Amino acid sequence: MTEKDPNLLLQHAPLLQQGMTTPQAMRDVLYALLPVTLAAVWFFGLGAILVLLASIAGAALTEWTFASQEKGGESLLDGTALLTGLLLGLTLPPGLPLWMAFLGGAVSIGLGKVIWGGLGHNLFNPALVGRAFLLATFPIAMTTWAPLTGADGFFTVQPSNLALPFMQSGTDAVTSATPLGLMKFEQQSTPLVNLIIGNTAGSLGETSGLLLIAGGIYLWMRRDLDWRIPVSILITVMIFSAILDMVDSTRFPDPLFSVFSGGMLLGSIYMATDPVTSPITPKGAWIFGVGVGLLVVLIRAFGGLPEGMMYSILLMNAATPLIDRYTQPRVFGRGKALT
Amino acid sequence: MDNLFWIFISALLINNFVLAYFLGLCPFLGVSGKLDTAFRLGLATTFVLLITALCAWFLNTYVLIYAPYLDLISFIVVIASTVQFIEMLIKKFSPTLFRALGIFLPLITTNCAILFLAISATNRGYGLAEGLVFALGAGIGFTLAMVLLAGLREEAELSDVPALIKGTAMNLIIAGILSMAFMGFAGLFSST
Amino acid sequence: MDKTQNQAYEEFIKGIWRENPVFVQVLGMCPMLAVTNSAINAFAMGGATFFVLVGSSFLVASFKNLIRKQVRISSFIIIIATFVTVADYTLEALVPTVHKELGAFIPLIVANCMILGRQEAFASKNTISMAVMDAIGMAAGFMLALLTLGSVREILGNGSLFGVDLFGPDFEPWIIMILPPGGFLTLGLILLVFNWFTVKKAQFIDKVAAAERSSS
Amino acid sequence: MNPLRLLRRSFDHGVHPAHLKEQTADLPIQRVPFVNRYLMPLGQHIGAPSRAIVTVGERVRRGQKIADATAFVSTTLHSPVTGWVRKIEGFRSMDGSFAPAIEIEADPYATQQEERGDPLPWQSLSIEEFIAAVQEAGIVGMGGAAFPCHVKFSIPDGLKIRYLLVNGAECEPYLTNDHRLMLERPDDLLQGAEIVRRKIGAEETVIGVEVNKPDAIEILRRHVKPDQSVRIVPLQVKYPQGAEKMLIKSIFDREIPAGLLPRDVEVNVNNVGTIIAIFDYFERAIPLIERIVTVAGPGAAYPANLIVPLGTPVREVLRFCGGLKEETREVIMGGPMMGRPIASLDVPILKGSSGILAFTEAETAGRKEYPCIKCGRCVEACPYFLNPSRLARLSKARMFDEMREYSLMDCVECGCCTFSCPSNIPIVQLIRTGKDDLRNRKETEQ
Amino acid sequence: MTAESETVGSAGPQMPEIVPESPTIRLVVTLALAGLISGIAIMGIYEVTLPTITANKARVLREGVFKVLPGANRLQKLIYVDGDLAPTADTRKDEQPIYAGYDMDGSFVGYAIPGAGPGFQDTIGLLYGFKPNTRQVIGMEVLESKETPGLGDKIYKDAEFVANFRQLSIEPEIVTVKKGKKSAANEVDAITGATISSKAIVRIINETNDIWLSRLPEPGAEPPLLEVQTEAAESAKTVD
Repeated sequence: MTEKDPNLLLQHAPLLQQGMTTPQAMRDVLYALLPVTLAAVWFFGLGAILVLLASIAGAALTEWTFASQEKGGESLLDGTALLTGLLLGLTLPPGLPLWMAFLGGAVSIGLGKVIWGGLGHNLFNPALVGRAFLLATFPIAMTTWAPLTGADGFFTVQPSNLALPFMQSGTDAVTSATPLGLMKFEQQSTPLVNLIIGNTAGSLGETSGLLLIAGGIYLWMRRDLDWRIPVSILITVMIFSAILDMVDSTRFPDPLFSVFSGGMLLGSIYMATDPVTSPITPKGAWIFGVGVGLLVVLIRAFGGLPEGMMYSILLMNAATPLIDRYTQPRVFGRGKALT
Repeated sequence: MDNLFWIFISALLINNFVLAYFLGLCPFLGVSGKLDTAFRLGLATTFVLLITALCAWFLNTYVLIYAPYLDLISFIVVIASTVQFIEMLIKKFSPTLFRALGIFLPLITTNCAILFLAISATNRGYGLAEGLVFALGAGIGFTLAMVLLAGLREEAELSDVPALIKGTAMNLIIAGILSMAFMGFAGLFSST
Repeated sequence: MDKTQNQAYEEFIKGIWRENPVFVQVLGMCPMLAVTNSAINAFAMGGATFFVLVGSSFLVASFKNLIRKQVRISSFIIIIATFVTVADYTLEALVPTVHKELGAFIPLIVANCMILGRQEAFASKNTISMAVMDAIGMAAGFMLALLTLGSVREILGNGSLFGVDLFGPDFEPWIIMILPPGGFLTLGLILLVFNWFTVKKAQFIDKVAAAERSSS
Repeated sequence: MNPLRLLRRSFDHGVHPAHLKEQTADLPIQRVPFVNRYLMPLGQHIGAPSRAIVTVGERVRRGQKIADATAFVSTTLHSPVTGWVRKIEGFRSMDGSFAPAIEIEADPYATQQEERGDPLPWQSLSIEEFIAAVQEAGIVGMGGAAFPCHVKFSIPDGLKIRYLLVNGAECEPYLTNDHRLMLERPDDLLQGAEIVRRKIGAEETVIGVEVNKPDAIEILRRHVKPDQSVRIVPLQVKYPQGAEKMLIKSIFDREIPAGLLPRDVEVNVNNVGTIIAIFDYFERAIPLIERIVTVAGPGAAYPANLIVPLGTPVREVLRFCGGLKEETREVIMGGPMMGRPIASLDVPILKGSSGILAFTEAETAGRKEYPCIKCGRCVEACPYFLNPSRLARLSKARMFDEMREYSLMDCVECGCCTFSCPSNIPIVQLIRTGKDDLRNRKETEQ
Repeated sequence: MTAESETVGSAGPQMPEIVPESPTIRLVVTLALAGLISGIAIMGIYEVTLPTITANKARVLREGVFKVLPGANRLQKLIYVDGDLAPTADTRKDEQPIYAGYDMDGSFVGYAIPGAGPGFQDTIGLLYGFKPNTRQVIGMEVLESKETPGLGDKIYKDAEFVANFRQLSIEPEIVTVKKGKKSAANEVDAITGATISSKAIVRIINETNDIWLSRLPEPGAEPPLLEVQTEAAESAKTVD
């Protein structure tokens, strides 16, 4: 018994809290992406590490320069800049010049986050802002896909990786086509097994369907992920691909191909679910997912580009404030309450 | 038919008036960023664009073949007076509609989107149907862009946007990112 | 006389910086963004706008007593449209390639609110010489903004300035800069820098004032 | 009715905090000894404060009325001890403000035996007399809100009550006072409910108990007499199951429209403690002079369930049960979710004080606040289907008018949002700021 | 825009409180005067610039036609009326014209046919030369396009791609193949990374062929060059 009164705090209730914190959730996403990252290095060699590091460096440096100084250097510690850099890196082609990856990371954080006021305030997914910027800025470099290096080529670094800043990659690299590119421009399908394992050409982190799904399940189990978004995206894509495939199976791929090819899984599990830029209401999450699914099929099937995941998510990001506004749940006891 | 469809899609998404041609930015930047206002402004603009397409077709077919040099002036005068006239009609017959849309009408007649529509419909040699579809696509695209931008702006109001960038700079950058997202529509339906 | 000159200089200089139509008043955005994918186009647009603005201001100021209040806007528009048509045909005859690039945006000068705004706010209320000075200042400010934007976009987007190659053939152009999003983003960032300057300048003035106060 | 609901017996949304009731659930209720000084604030219920009817120096008996109701929504106070009125003046209350209170010094030689009287002839009372009697007894809602009980029994013409709902959910973690009452006084509870049910003309008594109290459910079921029309309903364990609107939703699947009361859906809700107080008054003629308080929390040396005379200083209650541990940083009166922190241990136990909870560094350490990432956990937690994330952001931007559009005023401050927020944003406080602003503005406009 | 539109808007409500010294008639007169002066000014500049503009356009057209029809250095405009392809000097817009190219001797080289259609970004307008006796496209020139700089714009900047159209059989129809895979006379090597733009060019030519091939007279029966029609008189207005 203390006779002396403790100096009582007056912190408001509730004093209890559930365990999860925001930085922890961000770390979970990093853990979930770890296998995918390792797979990227396995498939594309050392160059993959360089590209990922460059984009992370660009993101972290920008965060440190602009955001951290005002807020006491702490915002770098919440891990979001690291996550943005990694996510961007995973969407880049293996042979991308490192300076472009760095620039992309900087734009992701600069245009995608800092100017909005930092974490939680941005309305577009920062990694995708960075990627959209890169794709619009360097369309050729961003659609030049270095081939798989294979097991014995671990130490390969694409010559194009090492282009001097602001300079073209110069030498004509060996390139290969992504499964989606093959489908769209040459009506060639890729075996589903390869898509699931990931030994196809493509962006660093998008090839291995299996690992992407595994990471998604981990996040779902940790309750870090709004499962409605990936589920609604994938179901929508499957349904519409199936319909198109029935109409003309030479031009339009089958549903499973659609789901496992390109950035579909990476985008729907790790990017569309970015809580900051997706609707907050459960109903909104469904609408968002269906919207992304419809747009991606529209762009892939009828657009000029083989892949549309990034644009679909960005477009639905733009619609998110509207979705949120019109899917506010009915407040308890209001509306049709009197039954 | 295909052609009409493509004209529509092109004006709606690929070459969106606001996001690809920078038309009608003044209302976007100047008029309040409120969603409701943006939507009604969009509807009113669509309406005026349709009237413009009609006027432009009429002028091109019956008047300007004799005096092509008067195109600019005649577009301005005819469109402005037609809209004025319709505004009066609306005011008289549907005060509700007038309250909802009417107040925007005088604002829109001097909008560059209107003039652009008339001029490019002329330059591209559009007929009546093509012109109307063009106007409809452009109008809906304009509304779409305005509504998306207004929603984003309202949301950005709640953000910690740094003081240096708040205001027009921020709005332009939002528009820039949206414009980047709309690049995904490039080539839509052109390969079919 | 000296005073008038000073005033004229004031009217001229304010348009370039303090009341810059683009950076400060945010007017005329449409041509500002649409034609600035190269410095040459920006220059042509700036020139055409200069011509129209100065010409209209001169005319409006000259006839300000004849123009009735009730129809002033219509009269202004007719005057402006006339100058625009003149500029349009002149450009088409003299520099057809530039004219083709600018396309419909030359006629759209009519819809540039800056021009009508100057007539309404200034030319119709001031003497001819003041009106012309004001118009020159504003048009110069507009031109300055156009050139800034056009140069930045051309240098990054094409590696050249006024068509002159700057960085050699290995330069990787930033294509987004000459696409629509690049216009929005560049102008947004330029405005940011402009704001930053304004704030810094204000801070500097405050500091100087404070120093003066403390020293006296 | 949704058939699934029969299985779940719950409302939508809400959160699942750890119960933390193990500390005290098995501890029988003990009586704290009398101390020498008691403080009875005049405004310890919702509504108009009472008016003192005793004078300084006057001797009062335990159970004697010392303050009268001043309005319909107001109630009486009774002396918790035999002794002398020492002061009637402003005392520092829980939140630090001054409020008038009656200080009573206990007579150290008095037995303090409660004067148990004869049962009141409640069967013959008219409804008006019944309501007046409840007000005379000073009975308020004992769950924490302290809303004068007789007001609830005044049913306007045209409305009929079909169900008397006894709230035994006790959804706040740590608290076990209702639980113990149900275990220790099941007959009194059932009889008290029978009195109320008969008087307000309800058809059936429904007692809702969360399933984490299986012994209470069992005992109540066993003690129901054949002539009592009672149904015991087990409820899913979920916070805030005990909020009356949630309880009605869980049991009857009816949503009370915003701005209306339980009576509008033919239900009257009373807390277990309230029913016991009614029983005590009508069967034993004891007005509301003491209540059951749970002392618990990581900072409490010896957690306990106690019968505490009203007005006992918190310090004395704590002293009885071993005091606070060294590491205590904060003391909360009420539950950990909605209770209020107290600034001093000298504040007294009030009619609405269901618990005294002591918390240590671990619970109170200032958590780092992160920006809202719009994860939506608060949206999925809010039992009123509000958008707490947005309300909090609007509040931060001081856009209070926009908050109204998002139904700010429908918030009951249950704390589910703050509980579930991974970014540690004090959402409830931000919402309170908004509410205060709107209320103040309304007042200044008038 | 707000500034002046508000004033435009307020001009309406202000109308009723007409200031006495300017009755409606004077307003109308003022406006009419302004309109008259402006009309005169515009007509003046139009008349002054018209010859230059016309000459510019004609020159552009001539250059285009001669580029897609190697060997040609004279042209005449043909329009299709009443099932017959006939020379015309008319500048009316109702009917899309094509151009016949002739060499120095006045003998027929081929047709230059304008076509347009959707590209990757916006409408692509082009002109291609067609030689009826060999059924071949012998040249192609993009007149108007907004294709992506550095990528889609290779349809006119990439000499290799343009060279595809120097000797391209149109039977059964032109098809695009992946770069380097060209193996038949009717195949075009697509531009890597700009497949859609490359395909758009081919599609526009195919679609234009569908319209025009049936309208062309038998090889050898082409309309002769009418000497009366001077090249300068060729208004290129229709090529816009």
